[in-house]
Formats: sequence, structure tokens, C-alpha cells
Amino acid sequence: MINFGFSISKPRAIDIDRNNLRKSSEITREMPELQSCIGCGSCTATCTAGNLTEFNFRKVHTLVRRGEYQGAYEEMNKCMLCGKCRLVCPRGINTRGVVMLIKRKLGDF
Amino acid sequence: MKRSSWTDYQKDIADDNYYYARSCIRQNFFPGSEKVFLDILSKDLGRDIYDDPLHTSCTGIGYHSDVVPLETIMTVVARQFALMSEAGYENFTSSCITSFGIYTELLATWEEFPELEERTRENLFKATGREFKVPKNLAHTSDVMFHHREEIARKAKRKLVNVYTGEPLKVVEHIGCHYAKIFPKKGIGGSEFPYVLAGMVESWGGEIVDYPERRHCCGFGFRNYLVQANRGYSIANSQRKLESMAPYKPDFIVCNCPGCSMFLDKWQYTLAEMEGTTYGQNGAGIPVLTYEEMAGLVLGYDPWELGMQMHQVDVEPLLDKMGVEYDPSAKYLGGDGKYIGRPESAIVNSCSQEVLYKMKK
Amino acid sequence: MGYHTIVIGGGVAGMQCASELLRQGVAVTILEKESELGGKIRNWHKLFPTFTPAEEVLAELRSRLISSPNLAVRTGCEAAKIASDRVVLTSGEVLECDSVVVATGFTLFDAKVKEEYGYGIYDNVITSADLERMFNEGAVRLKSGVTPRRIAILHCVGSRDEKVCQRHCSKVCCVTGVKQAMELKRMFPGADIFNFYMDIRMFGPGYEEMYREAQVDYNVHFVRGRISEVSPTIDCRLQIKAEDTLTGRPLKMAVDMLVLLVGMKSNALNENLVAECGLKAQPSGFMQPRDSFLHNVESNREGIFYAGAVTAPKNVGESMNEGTAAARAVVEWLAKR
Amino acid sequence: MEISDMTFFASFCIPFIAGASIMFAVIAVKYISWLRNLPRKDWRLIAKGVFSMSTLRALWEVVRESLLHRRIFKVDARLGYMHMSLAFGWFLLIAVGWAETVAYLGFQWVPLQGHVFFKYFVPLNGITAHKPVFDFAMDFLLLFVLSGVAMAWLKRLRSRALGMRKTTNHILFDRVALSALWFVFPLRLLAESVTAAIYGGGSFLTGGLGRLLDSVMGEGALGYAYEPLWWMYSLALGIFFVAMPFSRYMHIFTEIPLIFLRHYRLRPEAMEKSYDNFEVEACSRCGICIDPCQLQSQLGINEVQSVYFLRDRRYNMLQQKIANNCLMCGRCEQVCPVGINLNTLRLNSRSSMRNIPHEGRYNYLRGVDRSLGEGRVGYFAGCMTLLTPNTMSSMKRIFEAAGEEVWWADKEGGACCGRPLMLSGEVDSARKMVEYNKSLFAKHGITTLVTSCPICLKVFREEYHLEGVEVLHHSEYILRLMEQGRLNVGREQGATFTYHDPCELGRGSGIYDEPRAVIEAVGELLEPEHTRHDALCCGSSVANTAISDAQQLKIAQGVASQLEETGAQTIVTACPLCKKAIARGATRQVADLSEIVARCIK
Repeated sequence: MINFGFSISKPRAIDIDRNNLRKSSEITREMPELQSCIGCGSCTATCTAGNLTEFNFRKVHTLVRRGEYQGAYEEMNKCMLCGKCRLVCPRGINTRGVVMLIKRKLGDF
Repeated sequence: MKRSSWTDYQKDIADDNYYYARSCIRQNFFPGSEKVFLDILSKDLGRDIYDDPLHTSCTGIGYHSDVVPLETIMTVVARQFALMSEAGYENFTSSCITSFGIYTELLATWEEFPELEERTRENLFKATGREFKVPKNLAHTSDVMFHHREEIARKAKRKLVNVYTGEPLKVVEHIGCHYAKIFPKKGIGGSEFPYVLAGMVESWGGEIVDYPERRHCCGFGFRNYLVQANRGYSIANSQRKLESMAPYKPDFIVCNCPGCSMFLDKWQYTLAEMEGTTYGQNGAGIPVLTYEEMAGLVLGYDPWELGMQMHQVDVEPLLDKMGVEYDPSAKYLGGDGKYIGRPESAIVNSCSQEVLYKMKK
Repeated sequence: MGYHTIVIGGGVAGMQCASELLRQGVAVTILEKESELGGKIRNWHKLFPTFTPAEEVLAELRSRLISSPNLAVRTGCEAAKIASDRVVLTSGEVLECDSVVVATGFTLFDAKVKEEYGYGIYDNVITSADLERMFNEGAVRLKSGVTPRRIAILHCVGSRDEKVCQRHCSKVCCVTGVKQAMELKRMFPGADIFNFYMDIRMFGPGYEEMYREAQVDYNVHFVRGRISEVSPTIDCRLQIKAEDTLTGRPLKMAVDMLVLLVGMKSNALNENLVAECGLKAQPSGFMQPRDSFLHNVESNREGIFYAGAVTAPKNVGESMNEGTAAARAVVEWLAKR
Repeated sequence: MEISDMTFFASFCIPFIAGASIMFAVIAVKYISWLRNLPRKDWRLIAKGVFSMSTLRALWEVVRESLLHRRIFKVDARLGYMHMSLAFGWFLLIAVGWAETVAYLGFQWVPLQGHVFFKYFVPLNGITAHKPVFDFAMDFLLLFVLSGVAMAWLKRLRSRALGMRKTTNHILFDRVALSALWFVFPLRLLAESVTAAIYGGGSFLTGGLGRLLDSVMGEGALGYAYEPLWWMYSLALGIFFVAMPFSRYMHIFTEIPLIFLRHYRLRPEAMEKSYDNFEVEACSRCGICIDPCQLQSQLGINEVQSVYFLRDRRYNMLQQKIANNCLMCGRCEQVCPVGINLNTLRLNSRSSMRNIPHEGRYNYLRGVDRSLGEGRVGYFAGCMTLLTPNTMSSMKRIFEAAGEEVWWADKEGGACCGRPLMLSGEVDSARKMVEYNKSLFAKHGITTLVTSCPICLKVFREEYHLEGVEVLHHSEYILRLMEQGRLNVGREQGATFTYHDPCELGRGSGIYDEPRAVIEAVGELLEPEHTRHDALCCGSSVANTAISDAQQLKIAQGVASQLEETGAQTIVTACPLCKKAIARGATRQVADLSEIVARCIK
């Protein structure tokens, strides 16, 4: 192989066809209310971890629902489970349950 | 072709008396193509086309790379138009898609902002003492070829057909971004479903492949290629297209943009050398043709006269399929008949998939 | 009273207006360009948010009109020129009257204009209207005859789009998209439905609840982002590209069917109303009522009234309300005159 | 006849002997393995406790609880009687039966079946003289037990008659054991009655029934029934004994060692350990824990209550969703007649399902300090309190009125206390938060830590081990300020309050009186129906990650309506989460304790 002094960029697009959606559909089946997220972002706005790090609960679970599991487990582990997000969620999503569920499905529990 | 929407996007293309503007990339990497275009127009079709030794680069690459300012390029373009007027022509045709985009963009700019045209006239006059008239008709050379496609079809020596199976050849057409994506009305078929190359292919017996990444850029992107560190981004775009078209098993790719022809051809070599992947059948690359070469083959020109030995991906498998007779030993002979040397073997041309697989392991 | 009003357009607004006028003793002539009354919902399957069959509503409207001796229905004819006391048909025939209600509704956006979505080019790109037709035919099938496994529904086709000169929101497409997703899901419980939306505008009662039901109980996927282009795949599916704006990542997938939620365009006849009849239109092309609050079923010309989607995108209920309101305004005006 | 010549064996005894042997063997194996696996620390506790007063106290509790079932009497007298009649009655039958043998035969070794089936062996060994006093006593005791059996049957049919809304839904194995147990005493009655009819003896019950049977069936038929009845009696006992160590009835014996171990201060912990087996198998599945559970009463969720949780855990079929679906309000623990540490066991079950945290997890907390102010008194509002800013501003007023210099630990947002993670079984991860907050407290040198969140309070007290720092809930702190005369509040004329005990504050930390004292200082306190130890949970407990928002709301509405029934103008609580939850379901004002104090400051 020849080294040309650069490497080929990896595609950034979410490719639904290439992603394995099994875990994602398991997650939405167990917690169907997660689908009702309207992306308002109040969870992240109130999140302690989200104010100290890049952690964005809404984004992580949305990516997970699209079958993008890479890094989701590590991200969810930034959550301290304090539950403020559950108190502010206008859609009544059991956010702490979602964190636990995603960790369980995608981590090494 | 199923879609007929291209008919909504028609443009006027002059039938004769063209002023020809060359392309920097094409004349360097595919010099045979420009020559054959002039030959086809003048000899096969009997049209008047003027290849003016005075004209220059349009400086579009510099412009898109932010090194040539707008005023400068406007003046350069004005000079080309002045040369055209001086030579007594009104129909401007450019070999380069970037240039075509530049001319189209500047004509539109001048129309919207007449004061800019005025200033350009002043600048041109101060710098060169010349004056210009905007062309009556502006077309890309592929538009011109499209315009004459039926006449070429009538004069064709062979068709875009696999001589062994009798099936039409499967052709991937790739349109340069600046052809119609900026001004959809200025391209035949518009920006979504351009018909300029598809029309030629269909008239000459081939079959167009419509694949998911058809609209995607070849990856040249000026700055993205010119800076070495960014080339990974450039090549990733070509790779995305090649991956998307490969399942359709195309016999060749045809482009109307010199940059695209070059990148789709040469990045195949690079991808093969970097990752061991090739996209054509039988483990080789997919040959990439300019539309001039495609027309030349149809009209019976000798492939080496068309300059097809300059390609990174060997075209011989395609020539065989089309039943083109050629002298394999003449491939690397110069115009004077002297041996000009041959490149080293490359994965994109010599290895079968099986070998690659082992190499990767 | 002995008055005679011409109602132009026999859709839900026109029919409701006519029935109300008849009830008040005004003789009515309905001009309808199609061969029968009913307008757009004639080809519609079910109405949101109650999933009431459109035919049920139409049947009731027809029955309100059926037995009146004061009613004349002229199908297959169009008005060329309108004044408060007479309507000239395109055939040249002149109809005398005491007032006119314009209930000409809207035109469906032609999805072919957004050619990047491949409507009319790829087999399984259809519009919401096509889908309703399929529902009415009782079967939603791909061109190949098989049932779709993955369907994308694209909102705002021909709405809120400067590129096609449709700046306005067509209002009903969001909820239609949700309704159609639910109907599709009922038909194909195993299928994946993806709604690509820009904003979800659930303006009516029960709409938001329906949206939520679609999300939670029907597992319809909602992706915020406009599909930018559609291409065919080697297995004759459609590859769509969009940005999942909530994750900030481009997204692509192959779907079996793409449904384009075509918006409401101002009626093509409106230009004629402006040019020939001295009526005013809004920049969106929809007719301009005299006042948006106090006189919203009246035109800028005395004796000419508006009802329904001729002035703005409206749902069926709103159009019918305007039919009633316009009838009342007509009666008041006639009495005052 | 000499006693040594007497016969104490008949073939029908075989099921009984076999059953009893298997039972004792299995129990022995279980206890030995559990004890062997006890951690060293627990053994030390046993060694320390065994020769102390603890043993005697344990013995007394065994009598009270294992035989008399005092705690069940507290729940419901009828239920208590039922359990007592079965346990104590059977015990007495054995004890008096033994005395009866002694009375007939003197102190002499008699095999076990000789005692149990004594009535059968009496005529066999030619004993003709009866001792009517014993006959009467044994009949009386049998009747006592039978009354319990009858009530048990009634409970199955109509649980409400015994004060239970819902009874345990048993698995098949338990049903077999249960049926065997139910048949033991009626069969004994029949066998002894028939024996009395043929050979005489028996008092009012067995004698009476014997005479009745004799008159109905005739002597011949009785003769045929005699042996089979004894067989069936023995068989019922045998089946019950075999089933016992594998069924709920394992509790009969297990409760006894559990009581002793508990008196030696053995407790379940954050991680599962061998001692847990004693607790788990001491559950009798009486189902008393079901009724207080609001998941059942409000939401109709079954199969998650402690009885089912313990059952599933015991049989190694515990599902995560069962372990997770619990509010950990502690209402079941409050009434458990065996005194099992239900919350801790639930927690360590969750913990056993947890992952091993990565070293760097929560490293983002490192070096973060967003605290404000200075003072020996630290105020940790708690995450949830940040969403009830009225509590924060009221505390600020209280601090100012008392002239207290305060260090605000998390006014601008801080790390979580760690308890929510612990409640979800992520004990190791929670340690990171504990360490972080401890170092923050140490850095600012506080001596008193006040918190408005009972969830934080509990973990600060139990897990933080803050040397030299007194941890107070704001209710305790406010009361102290008032008692010290540093905070003067006036009464609000005509103001009526009702108080909701937060689970973590009341049952969790034993703080019931302080908030009430504070409320009574500013107005009139009206107690709701369920209060103090029996207070309801607001439903929003962070311990539950399973129920939905709608379900939380339903529980909250139930609690709110019960609080509103008091007629009080204001519902007061002392937990931000409870406040948020109850406010969703209430039509009246809901306030934190600090708010009603702040507005009465003079």
C-alpha cells in the first residue's frame, strides 16, 4: 500500500440501511414514549452533566433510535441519574429509565 | 430513458461558427480530446470552429481557490470575449465546465449589476486596449456535441454496444457540478436530471445507469484537492460515487467536466493503492472517458490518437467489448513513432479481486 | 325573499354555503367545473383527526341540498367573469344574480415541480392525493405489486418553499402526514414509516394527541429534516437523503415508497379574478378578504363573497364554517341593499 | 407390656418418616452452606453476640413472632389469629403430644412417628386406660389449628374478610405444599376420630365425631376406613415435609435463625451476600406487603411487590424489570411481619445487575467548583431543589433572618449526591459523586450541612461518613433555629396545613416530628388518613425507573386527593420531588416547609 500523505475521510451520514436497527427497535418497544420526543432540548438545558460536558441526552437517544450506537454507552455514562430531566420533560418521557435502558442494551451489563 | 423532464430545460445552442476556449485540465491530461473535438466539428461535421492561440486560462481554478479576485477574473473573461469579437465570432464554446460556470455566472452578474460590466470594460480597456461584446450564444462543448448527436449517430462507425452480447453498454454519466447546479436553466435537462451526456449515450446505442449517488460531486472541490491534507475528503467523495455505481457493473464512466474525468480516473488508482479496492468488473477499475473520446470511438477514431493511453485505468477491456481494433504495441508510441515509456503496473489495472483479497489479508 | 345567489365552486365550502342560503330562502346556482359536486374531498379517503370517511361528510352535504327546488347545479362549467349581479361563463353564457360567493378552493401543488423528489420519474414516488386514492381503492401497493416495507412521508412539498414560490404554510399537510402514517401503519403493522418534517404544526383540536399517538402507539418515526434528493437504487427502491437536524448528521436510507405531502397552492383561477373582476389577492396568490377579522368572508367588492380555501389553506371544518358564515353575510347584505 | 416391647412402627408411617428425613436433611444442607459462606465480618458479629443478652432477646422474639405473630396482629387481628392458630397451635400439638406420650409411657425414648401417630399406637400396644385430660387438651388444640385452617380457606375465597384486599398469587409448587398442609389437620381429625370410634378414647372433638361416624357408617365401614385414613394423614405430612424446604414454608424454620442473626446485628448490604439467604427464605409469602404497595393499589401493577420479588430472587428467576419496578417507599417494609429488609435486598439485587464502571467515568467533575459564599454552614439544595426555586429563596430568607453565614454548595448547579445512582444499583459509580462532594465539603471547611432534599440527606448520613460535619435536613435545621430563638416566626391566623411525609425523610430517615413542630409553629396542622409511618409515596420516587409519567401522575393524584380531604388550605411537604409530584395532582397550593416558614418570619 502506498502512503499518499492523507487518509480517506469516513462518511458522516447516518446510513439507516447499514445500521443494525435491532437494538434500537428493542429500545423503542420497551419504552415507546421515547418516540414522542419533540426535540425541545429542555432535558439537556437542565442537565448537570450537559452543562459540564458535551453530553446531550436528546441527541444521544435520537442517534440510538437511528441505529448509531457508537459511543452512546459511554455518553450515557456521563449521566448522574439525578432525574431533573424527567421533571422538565414536557412529553413525560421516563428519561432515567431511558438512560438505564440504553446502558443496559448497549453496554456490558 | 424513462424520465422526460429534461425537455423542460432546453437551451439555444448555435449550430455553427464557434469560438473555442480550451480547458487547463483537459489540454494537459486529455490533450487528444480537445484535438478530436476540433477534428469532429470541422472534419466530420463540417462546422467552423476557431481555436484561437491568443486566448488564456479563465483563471477559474484560482478564482474558486480564493487566489484570483472577482475583478481580475471578470477582466480575463472580458478579454476572451474581446478576442472572440476580434476573430469575428459570436458563439462562445468552452471546453471546461469550470470555465463554462464562470462565463455563465459572470454574464448573469453583469446582467444583474450593469455597473460591474461597465467597470470590467474600463479595466479591460486600461489593461489591453481591447473592447468586447458579450457572446450571442454561450455553450459548453458537450452542449455542442449534444446538439450534433444525431448527425454523429448517422455517421457512426460503431455503436455503444457490447459486440459479444449485442447488449447496449452500461454507461455512468457524470456531469460537472458547475454545468447546471448553479444555473439549472443553462444546462440541458436542468440540474436534477441533466440530459446532455445521457442524450449522447442514448443516441449512440448505450444505456444510462441511474444510481443513488448520481448527483454527487466527484470530489475535486478546488481547495479540497489542492491542499494535500484535505485530499482525504476529496477522495472520499469519489469513493462514495464509485461504491454506489459499482453494483450496476457499468462498462465505463463518461464525464463532461475535465476535472471530473481526471479525478474519477486517477482516484481509482489511489483508492486501489491505498485500500486495495477496485470497482470495475474482473477486478480492474472502471474506464473513464471524456465525451470527446466517446464520440471519437463512435466515429471510428484510433484510441491512441484519441489519447486514451493517457488514462490511469486501462481502456483496453472496453475497446475489446466495443470491438474496436487497435494495435496494443502502439499504445506507448509517441506521435513520431518513438517509444515514450510505460507506467509501472498498478493494482487498478492488473490484479484480480482474488489477488487483492489475499493482499489485504 | 326572491333573491338569487351564484356559488362558484361545489366543494365543501360551496355546498355548505348553498345549503345555508337555501335554508334562508335564497335561490342558489352552484357552478362546478367538475362533473359532480364534492370538490377535493371526493377523492379523499378519511378525514383527520377522527378518521371519518370523507364520503360520510359528502353524503350529508349532498342530502342537505338534494330536495330543494330553489337549487340549480351547473356542472362542467367555469366562470370567466364575475360581478355582484352577474357571472359570465367561459362559454359566454351570462347568468344574472343578486350576489356571488366565490368558493373555488385551491389547487394541489404539482409535485413534478420539485423534480429532485422524482415524482413522475420514479415509480414509487407518490403524492398524498395519490395515497388517498390508493386507500379508496383498498390497496396500497408498489408498482411491482408487492406491499411496501418501508415508507417515507415528506412534509412541506410545495409549502414554505421559496424555491417554488410557495412561501405560505399549507396548514393541513402536517396532520395529513400523521393521519396517513397511521393509516399505513394500520395496513402494514410491520412496516417502518418515517415522516420527514420541518416543523410539526398541530393546530387543531385533537391533532397533537393524534401526533403523539402516532409516535407512541404506532411507532412512526419522525425525522426533522427536509429530504434533499431522491435516487433509485439497484433493487428498484428509492434512496433518500436528508439531514437529521436534531442530531446534526446527514441521513440516508432506501425506502420502498415515498409519499409527498403536496401543499395547497392558490387556485390558478385567482389570477383571472384579479385581472378581470377587480378582486384583490394576497402575495401568496390566495384571495384577499376585505378584512382578516371583521369581514373575512367578504371580498373588496360589494356583493362578492368568499368561502373556504380560496382565501387561505383551510381544513374541511373551517371551510364549512366559512360556507355558513358567507351565507349569513350574503343574506345580511341582500337585506340591507 | 414393657415399653421396650412396644411397637412404634406401621407401614403407613413410611411417607411421614421419609418426608421428615428429607426435610431435615435439606434444611441442614441449606443452613450449613449459608453459614459457611457468611463473610468473616458477619462471623465476628455472631461470635460477639452469641453469649450476650442478644441471644435471650432473640429467643423472646422467636416466641413473640414465630409462634404468636404479634406483628401480624398489629396489621389485622383476624389475620394475626389465623397465623397464630396455625403456628402456635401446631407447636402446642407437638409439645402437648409429647407430654401426652410421657404421661402414658414415662420418660422413654419413642421414635418420632410414635409421638406423631400416638393415637394409632395406643390400641396397638394394648393401652386401654385413657387420660381424658390429654384427650381434651389435644382435641382442643386440634380444633384451634382447624379454626386457623378454616380461616386460611376463607382467606383464599374472600380475603377481605381477613382484612386483606389482595392475597399472594402463588406458584404451583406453593399450591401443592399449601394443599398438603390444609389436608394434614382434617385428615388427622378423621383418622383420630375413626380410631376413637373403634377403640374408644377421644374427647369432645375426635370422640364426638367418632360416635357420629359410627352411627352413620357402621362399624364395618369404619374398619375399612381406619388404615387408609392413617395412610392419608401420613402421606399429607410426607408431601408437606418434602415440599417444605422448597416452598414458602421454608420460612417456618428460617425465621428462627434469622431472628438470632438479626439480634447479632447482621444486615443485608449494598452487595448481595450469604446472609441475604436467611432473609429471602424467611419470607412466608403471606402477601401483607401487597396491600400497602401503591403500584398495586393505584396502578394495578401485580407481580412486582416484595413477596414476588423475594420469590423470584429465591428461585433465581428475578427479572430486571421486576427488580426495577419499585418506588422503594418502604411501606411494605414497614408492615412485613418477618421484618425483612426489603429495600436493601431490592437494591442489592439491582446492584448485582450493574456494570463495572470505567476508571475515568465522571472525571469531568474533577476540579469543578461552582459554589458560592462562605460559612461554616453549608447548604446543599439538591438537584431537584434547583427546579423548585421557591425553596431556595425561602431558605435564603431564613438564613438571612437567622444571621447565618452560608456556603451555597450547588446554587449554580453541582454534582448529584449519588443516591439516584445507588438506587439504580450503580453503587460503584455513585462513589465518584460521593468522593467529589466530600472533597468539596472538606475544601470549604463546613461543620454543618443542611439540605432540602431528603434523598440527599439519606445518602449524606449513611454513605458519606462526614467526620466533624453535622448533617441536617432543613426541617431539623429550621426547628433548631426556632428553638434557639434565632428565627422568630409568627402564626398565620386561620392558616391550616396538612403535611405529606416524604418517604426518604420519614420512613427513610425517621424524621417525623421536626417538620410537624415547625408547621405547628406557624399554623394548624391537619393529619391525613395515611400519615407518619403509614404515609403514602408521591409516586415520583427516583428509585423507580420503570413506571411511566402517566402512572406517576396517577399515584400523585391519589396522594393529593387524600391530602386535600383534610380540608387544609395548604399541602406542605419537605422534599422538592414530592412537591413537584403532588402539585401535579393537587388543586390546592403545595408548598415546601421552608416556604411557609419564610413567609411568617417576623
